[in-house]
Amino acid sequence: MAVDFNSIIHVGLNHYLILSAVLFSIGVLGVLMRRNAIVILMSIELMLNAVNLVFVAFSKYNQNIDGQIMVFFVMTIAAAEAAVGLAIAVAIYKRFKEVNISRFENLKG
Amino acid sequence: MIQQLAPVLVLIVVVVGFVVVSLSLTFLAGPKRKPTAQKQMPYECGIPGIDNQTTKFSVKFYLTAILFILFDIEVIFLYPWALIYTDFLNYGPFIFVEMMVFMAILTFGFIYVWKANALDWD
Amino acid sequence: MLGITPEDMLFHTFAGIATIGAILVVLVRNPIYSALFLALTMCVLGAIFFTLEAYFVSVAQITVYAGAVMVLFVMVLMLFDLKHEHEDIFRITPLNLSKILAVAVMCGFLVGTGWLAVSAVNGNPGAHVAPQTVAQDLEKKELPNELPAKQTHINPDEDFTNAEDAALIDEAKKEEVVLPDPNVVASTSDAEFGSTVSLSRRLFSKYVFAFEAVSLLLLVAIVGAVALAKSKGGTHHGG
Amino acid sequence: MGSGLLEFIINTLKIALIFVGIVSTVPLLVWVERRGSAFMQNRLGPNRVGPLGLLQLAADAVKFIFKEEFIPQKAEKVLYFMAPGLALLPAALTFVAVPLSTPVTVMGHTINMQMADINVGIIYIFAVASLGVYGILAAGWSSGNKYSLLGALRASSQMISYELAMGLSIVGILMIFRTFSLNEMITAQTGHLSFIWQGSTTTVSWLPNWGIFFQPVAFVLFITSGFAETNRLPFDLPEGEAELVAGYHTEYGGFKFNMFFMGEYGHMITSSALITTLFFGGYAIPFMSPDEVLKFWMGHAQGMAGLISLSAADIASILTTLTHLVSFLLKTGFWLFVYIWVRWTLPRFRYDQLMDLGWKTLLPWALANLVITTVFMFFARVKM
Repeated sequence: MAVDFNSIIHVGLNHYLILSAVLFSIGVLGVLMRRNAIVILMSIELMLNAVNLVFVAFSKYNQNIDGQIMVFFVMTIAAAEAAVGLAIAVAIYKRFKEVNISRFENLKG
Repeated sequence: MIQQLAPVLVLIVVVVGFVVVSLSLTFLAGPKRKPTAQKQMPYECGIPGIDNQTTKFSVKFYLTAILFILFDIEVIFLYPWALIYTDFLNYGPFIFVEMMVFMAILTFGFIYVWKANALDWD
Repeated sequence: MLGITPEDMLFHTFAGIATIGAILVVLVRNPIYSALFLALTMCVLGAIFFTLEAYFVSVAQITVYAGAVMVLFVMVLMLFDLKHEHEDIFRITPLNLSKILAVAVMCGFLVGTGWLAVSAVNGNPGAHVAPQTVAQDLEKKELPNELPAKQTHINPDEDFTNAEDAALIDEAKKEEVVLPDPNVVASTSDAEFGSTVSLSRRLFSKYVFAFEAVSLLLLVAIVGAVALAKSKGGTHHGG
Repeated sequence: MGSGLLEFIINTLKIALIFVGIVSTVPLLVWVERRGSAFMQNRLGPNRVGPLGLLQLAADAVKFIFKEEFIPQKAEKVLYFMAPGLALLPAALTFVAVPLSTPVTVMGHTINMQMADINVGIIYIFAVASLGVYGILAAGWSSGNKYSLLGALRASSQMISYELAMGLSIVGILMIFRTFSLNEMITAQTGHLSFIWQGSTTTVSWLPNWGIFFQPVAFVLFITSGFAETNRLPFDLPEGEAELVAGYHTEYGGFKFNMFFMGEYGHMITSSALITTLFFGGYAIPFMSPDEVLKFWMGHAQGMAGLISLSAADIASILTTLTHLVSFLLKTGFWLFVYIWVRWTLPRFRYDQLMDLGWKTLLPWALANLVITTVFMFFARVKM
């Protein structure tokens, strides 16, 4: 089918969905590939940001403000998760001098 | 929307241009000297550094940052509330009670942090 | 022919920077550089929110994410000082390849569902959706996500003035205190879409329970973080 | 498209002009600081180069250019060079939303004397100011010196603690003005002090309608955390202690060091501009609204219309803009002088005193001020 540049250039709802899908996939890739616990937490933050983008994009294209309010609650959860997650990571680092998750198997009970 | 964002982007370009030009200017104009060993050492008033770069870190720095995040969320919820507070007072005390409960719970958290002397700097 | 409006140019540059930043977050070896790239990505997402006319959300995103959460990440990474820890991430092993393949398939699904969702909304597959058309289409077509009949009579911008409250306002009007017209917001910035006032009207009337739950969540996080920080793992065992 | 382009060019010129204005006021501030502190300690201060030492600044700038480019051996090359830019960028970006004066209409074009009238003005400034921490952290970590890392961590944890108190202190102001945009705040602060008390408007004729009379406690909190945000004395401990030598910018020299100071002075200019806009009526002349000033100049403009080719209306609007610009610069200049004056009078805090002040005094005071304002407005129905 002929590629009409018009729909690629003019920004519509599709563009925001594709951008957030790409960001979400990069976040998932980060979680799967990286060994460092802190970078895994960062990739989760990236995935949550991609979700925020979808919320705001649909909030604009449906002219309904609820999407933007959802972004606040996602932000709160992400911030609380990052805060407690990093506190745990620091406690582990101090105890085992190690942040590489592959060596966490020896966390005996 | 575009009138508000365009000046910010133009200013970013101007500032980055200014930084790059001034750094490259010093790079070109400055005298080129062979870096001697003494100069390269981290500056410690002349006494050679003892242990390597890792410092014995204290808990307090990142605990302050964590508490900052959690109280920053409270500030972000306070901003929109402040805008509509006086207007919605006419519909009764609901908007007042709502925020007082929110503030009470978080002030309780702050008092807990204070009493658990997480804020005392050793 | 290709009448590119400034808004489109803006979006394409921001999207490019955000994607490259996100890729570098995963690819860069030194975690501190990946944290700085993530902060850059979050600032650019804040700018994208600004182009989506979500003004307060974009500023909140920059303050909370880029200004607080990422500062904590950078500070913790600096405290760790992981000079020695250099993992080579992308060794070409069957496990890594299968992971990348799985993520690629997932991304394809996401983009596909997005495409179908948008085209379902306005009837022709793959059609480009301009902002206004979706809103008008919703009115025209009886779509499943149409609000149930009972709810539609509440105008989204006047949550306080549904039927039960109308009596209260009429009665209040009898007193000498002149009530401001609920639609006309006192400050000059009227309650058009995306302005902070319309956002906070809805936040503090319809989502009150979630708002109070947020304070409990924050309280739990505060107590948890303080307890973890004072855990025996601390360097000075004075506790 | 033509007028759009012309508009764009005019705006870009305005932005470049305002940025050059900031970059040139920084050396002026340095000069005022060195001579002001000299007079406070009854010594002379720089007066060799040029009249009253004014050219001393140009001499310093040129000297910085010709300094040797020096990179410490253990430094992270890339971040070491990016850190000054990271410190300067947020400082410059915060000035975008500050309204300098009333819009001027010349030959049909209206140019508003503000880089961008952002409708979420005040929290945009706080958002960008909170990004200033990255410059400090990057500088401290990338210069490879463990004392500069410690200095950077101390400076950044001090900045974020006081950012909290600053954010909370302005909520009272937002409740009263019910807007984020700084222009609307200024228009709300014109004329005589008047507020609605239990439905009836009472005006105090001998006081201007400034924000400080509505929120005095918020003013005290805002100015204290303003000092701490810019790492100025008495809060400049990260650079001041003996073993930290110069804190996070120990390993920097030449123009890179100068850029950190530009960032600090940029934050200083922005926070004094904020103090005038939030609490002292911004560019508005006390007791007179901008339209009255325009009418005043309209009267006088008839005489001058003959001399210059512009029409009377243009002259009047130019003169009003100039008067408001002068009033804005006077007020901000006064608060900049207060910054410098306090630096040379108050001793430096110890680090735990400093953090205790931030968390255990300013924050409870900000919360208490907020609750009291809320309860007060709940009962008194006080409105602007």
